[in-house]
Amino acid sequence: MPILALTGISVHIGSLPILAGIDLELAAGETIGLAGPNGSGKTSLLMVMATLSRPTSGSGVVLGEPLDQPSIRKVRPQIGLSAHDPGLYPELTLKQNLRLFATLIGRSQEQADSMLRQVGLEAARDRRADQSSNGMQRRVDLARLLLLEPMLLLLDEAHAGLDSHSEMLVDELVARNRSRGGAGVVVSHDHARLRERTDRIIILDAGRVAV
Amino acid sequence: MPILALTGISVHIGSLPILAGIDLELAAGETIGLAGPNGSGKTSLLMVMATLSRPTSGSGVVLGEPLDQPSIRKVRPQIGLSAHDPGLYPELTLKQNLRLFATLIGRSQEQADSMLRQVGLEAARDRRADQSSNGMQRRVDLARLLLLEPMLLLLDEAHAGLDSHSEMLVDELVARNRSRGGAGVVVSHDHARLRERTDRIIILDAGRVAV
Amino acid sequence: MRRSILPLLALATAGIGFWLASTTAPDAVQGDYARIFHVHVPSSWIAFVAFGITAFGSLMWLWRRHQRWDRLAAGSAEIGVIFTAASLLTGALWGKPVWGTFWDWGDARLASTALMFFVYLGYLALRRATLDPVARAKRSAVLGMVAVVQVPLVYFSVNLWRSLHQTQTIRPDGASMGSEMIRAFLVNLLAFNVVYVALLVSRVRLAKEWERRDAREMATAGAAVTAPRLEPT
Amino acid sequence: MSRFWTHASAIARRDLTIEGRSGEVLSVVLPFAAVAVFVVPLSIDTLFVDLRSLAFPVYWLVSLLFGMQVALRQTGTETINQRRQLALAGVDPLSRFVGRSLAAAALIFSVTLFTLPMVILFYDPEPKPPLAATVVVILTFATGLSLLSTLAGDVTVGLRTRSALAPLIVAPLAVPLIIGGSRATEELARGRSSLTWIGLLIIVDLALAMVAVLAARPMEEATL
Amino acid sequence: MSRFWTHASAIARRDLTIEGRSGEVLSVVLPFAAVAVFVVPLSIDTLFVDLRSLAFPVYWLVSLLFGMQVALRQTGTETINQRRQLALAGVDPLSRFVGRSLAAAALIFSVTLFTLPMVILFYDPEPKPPLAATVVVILTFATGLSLLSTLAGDVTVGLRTRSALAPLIVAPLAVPLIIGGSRATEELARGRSSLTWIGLLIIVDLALAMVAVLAARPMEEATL
Ligand code: HEM
Ligand SMILES: Nc1ncnc2c1ncn2[C@@H]1O[C@H](COP(=O)(O)OP(=O)(O)OP(=O)(O)O)[C@@H](O)[C@H]1O
Ligand SMILES: Nc1ncnc2c1ncn2[C@@H]1O[C@H](COP(=O)(O)OP(=O)(O)OP(=O)(O)O)[C@@H](O)[C@H]1O
Ligand SMILES: [Mg+2]
Ligand SMILES: [Mg+2]
Repeated sequence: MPILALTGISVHIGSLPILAGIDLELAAGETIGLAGPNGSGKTSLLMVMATLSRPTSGSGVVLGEPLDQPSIRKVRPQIGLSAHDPGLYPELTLKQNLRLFATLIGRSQEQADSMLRQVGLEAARDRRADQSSNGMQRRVDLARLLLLEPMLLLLDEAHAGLDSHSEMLVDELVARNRSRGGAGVVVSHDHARLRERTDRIIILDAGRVAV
Repeated sequence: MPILALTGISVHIGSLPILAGIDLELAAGETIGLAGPNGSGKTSLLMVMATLSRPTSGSGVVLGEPLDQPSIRKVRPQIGLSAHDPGLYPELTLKQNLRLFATLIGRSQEQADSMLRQVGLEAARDRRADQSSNGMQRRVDLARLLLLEPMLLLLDEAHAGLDSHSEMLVDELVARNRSRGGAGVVVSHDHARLRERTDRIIILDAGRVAV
Repeated sequence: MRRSILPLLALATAGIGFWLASTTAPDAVQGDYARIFHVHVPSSWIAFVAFGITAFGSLMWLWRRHQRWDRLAAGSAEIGVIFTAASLLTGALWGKPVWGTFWDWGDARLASTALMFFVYLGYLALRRATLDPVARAKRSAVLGMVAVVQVPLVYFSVNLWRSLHQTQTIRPDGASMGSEMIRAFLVNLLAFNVVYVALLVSRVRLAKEWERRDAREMATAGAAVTAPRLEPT
Repeated sequence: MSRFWTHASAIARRDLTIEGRSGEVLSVVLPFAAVAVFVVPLSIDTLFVDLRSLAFPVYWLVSLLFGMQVALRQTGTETINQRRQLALAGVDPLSRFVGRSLAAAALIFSVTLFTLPMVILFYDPEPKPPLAATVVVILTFATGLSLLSTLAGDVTVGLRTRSALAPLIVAPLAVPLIIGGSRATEELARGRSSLTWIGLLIIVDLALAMVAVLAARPMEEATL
Repeated sequence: MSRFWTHASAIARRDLTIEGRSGEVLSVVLPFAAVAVFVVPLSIDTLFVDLRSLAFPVYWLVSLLFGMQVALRQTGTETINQRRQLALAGVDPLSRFVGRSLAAAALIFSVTLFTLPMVILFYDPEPKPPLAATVVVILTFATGLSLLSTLAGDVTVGLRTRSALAPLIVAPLAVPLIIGGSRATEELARGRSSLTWIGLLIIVDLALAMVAVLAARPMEEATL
């Protein structure tokens, strides 16, 4: 059974169609790249896959649950999403942010602290999120996904803002996910990188699959 | 006379040193690359160059005016900055956003509309900024800089989020600036690109110039 | 042609109602002021009906998730606000000659009416603030539900307070009405109901047409973004 | 402890930690509530109106206003991305709601409790209601207001007009709370039983809790 | 038109366009002000306090409250990046301030003007002050409040606790405005001259304008 299967998915916001008739299947262990011009609907499609945005028409199954049923809630803890904005709490320190998340997903505080060390933020752990640089916040976001070990990994331009050392965190995240048998979707404008690191590439254009 | 000269610039936030003793000179027509690990102070340094953040110690001259004098205000209209967040008004449309900026810097409404067309947003001009994708907002930001034609161009990871077609906007912006005799600073984590497109590269590390 | 039957019917009954209301003999005590009765009471009645329908639409939406229920709830709330305003306005205008004041804080019904008015203004403001129709339907259905539970409590608490206090309450209670007046009133009540239904039907139809127009095959959002092409300076 | 309560308490702790760091309630809302208590007499001609008779009305109005401000405070507001991450972490919307309401109730309770001595000091109402019973009234009031405000805050999450829209939704619906609170203290001050009014407050609390249980899930769906 | 006024009017137009799009004042703050006028009598026992005597105090307090809310509304708030871009565009801080105050004054004036008939209708003060003079009082009050709130908003720009901190700064400074306004309408209602109080309001307006002229530049530097 595929981890994710979308058939004829359309999303409208008000009068405006954002996605039109997307068909897509994602098998266990498969990682695909998602590219396309600005405004073509990559982020919007990722939101549908993350079960956070309900399609206007079409049907989908994610991790065995149909998208339009309330039971979809059950699979959410197995979905890992890195969005444009990591959504940290500005007043909390980096450590507090990661520990809160660890508590919610049932990991220990020690695991959280160790992960923060692994992404290279040990010395900055007591800095508030709003006093951390853009790249530092992105690293916390990656630490969160490394802790979570999801079955469906969704990365929206996760490379952006990371320095050359921490870019490998993203690659490692994808590799681990693959070996765990999870599926992955990597959104990026860097075609060369996608070709290298993903199994196949899907190009969106104006809300439709172009390739 | 150099367009920008910094000597012994330090910036502290509270008791935390963010930048420590930065020396830097930028001649007319010169474009430098600024790189370094996350949290090393690239964005903070750019804010000093943009005259928006006042150094705790050290001195600087930007476009002929000393940083610590009130007269620094006069040179601001010649400085173009692309920050992480483009700072558009969410409720205004893309056209209204660019037109407002054009009015403020003394360009005509027609020039604004034409520039919006040139960055490929003609058909999306009546979309609100908060209903536009990340890359679309970044394009408006670049359109703003293309309109402005500054003498000092500061780009903070301006490539991020742009699709392969519109990355050339950044390159073109830098090229035009160079031929106009302006100076440029390009912050990026992509060393290869910096080597190709800038005259020299400065690496920051922990608030100091490493190379 | 069937579309115009309901509005015509509404117009006709309203016309007859108005004619009857203006030609019945003036009230023995209040004179011509009593004629406000024929607008005031039906307006108040429709206000309640309209908000009842909004609550019903909200609950049905939450259960069935069909946009039809959201259109019903929204249309009815808009019309309800108008009739509530009419009730407040005519009540206040009537109060001046009858009670000597526009407003009497001693009556629970007045305060509750005004608060209900505000609750539904808030409801409409929430709708206006939300752009996406589905998100709008969800949010307003939840608020509609909160309102259904809370508005009766508002009435109940205001009433409890005032009745326990035995204030100088002047409750609106009409003098005995003549049969002619009752007949005029019943016609007006009917007219208001028909007008309400006609407005609601056309409002819902309009909303549906808007949505249909929106659903027409049109270029996707992304088509509006093209590759940049800089002109030489 | 079940997963439900682990999550609820983690959320409540999050809100209180953020409050501890930003100090919005402590250093900003509280002093402003004090200012409000102060400004009222300045706009009233005390020759014609007896301040004492205004003590409790002012107290309850200030409590409503600032209680609302506490529950809807900027620093306690979740962004849409934060909510999405919570949903993906598998947090039950109801458990999230419980956590948030608990934190809000604790803060509202402290604000209203803090304002009480100020009003008593400046307005000197006579006779004064008994303390213990008054605290019970304040507690039921704070519970209701926190439930109502958290509901309104959730319905308006992510809207830019939220800071004005949420109070508009809360204020008219809070009327039973205001009436319950002000009548209760008045009866208490006159030495009579205020059970009717405390009963009203409890009924309102229960009704709101019921709505929350029913609405939490659809509401989350609405605001992701 | 000089550059200064081009900028000021562009800024004012920006604020009013955003307001037109978000409808925050029109569809949210106005009804909320109306609710406030309404909730007061429900917390007061009208047997013991004469509502008529409270009409103008309530009016001025509500005007203060919602005027502040208008000036500090979320959608009229500039983010730090927006301010930076304005500064780099060469907008003189004073011209920015003038533009923002003008837009705020227009909105505050409509809120206060809108609240007046509501108070008159529901509280029925007797005798009523003459209309023309009252409008003058409201106008000077709105001007002062918009200057004050724009100042406060600028001082606290970028702080997350802003929404609560700004009122804290405004409220004490607004005391002379409140006193001026409420005394003026009171004297007017009694058929006496209110020139002293209108004079007070004008002096406050001028003082605030002077502060703005002096503070605009240093304030901008402090908040970039
Ligand atoms: C939706 C709520 C309301 C309902 C259902 C309602 C209903 C009625 C009814 C049935 C009457 C006829 C007299 C009677 O048979 O009792 C009446 C009279 C009246 N109503 Fe209302 N009304 C409402 C709201 C208001 C409001 C908000 C006001 C004032 C602003 C108002 C002012 C009056 C006045 C002045 C009378 C005439 C009283 C008299 O003849 O002594 N009513 N109302
Ligand atoms: N307001 C602040 N208070 C305290 N420290 C801050 C503040 N802003 C930034 N810092 C610290 O200053 C350092 C430099 O931040 P800056 O944003 O300049 O880094 P950067 O080089 O741009 O990093 P990135 O590549 O991640 O964008 C970081 O370590 C950050 O934690
Ligand atoms: N809330 C909204 N209302 C209306 N249109 C929207 C909304 N959000 C997004 N859109 C439109 O949907 C389209 C797709 O947006 P999306 O963010 O998915 O693009 P994207 O492919 O991620 O682009 P980018 O590469 O710039 O990030 C865009 O054209 C955008 O204008
Ligand atoms: Mg995107
Ligand atoms: Mg940076």
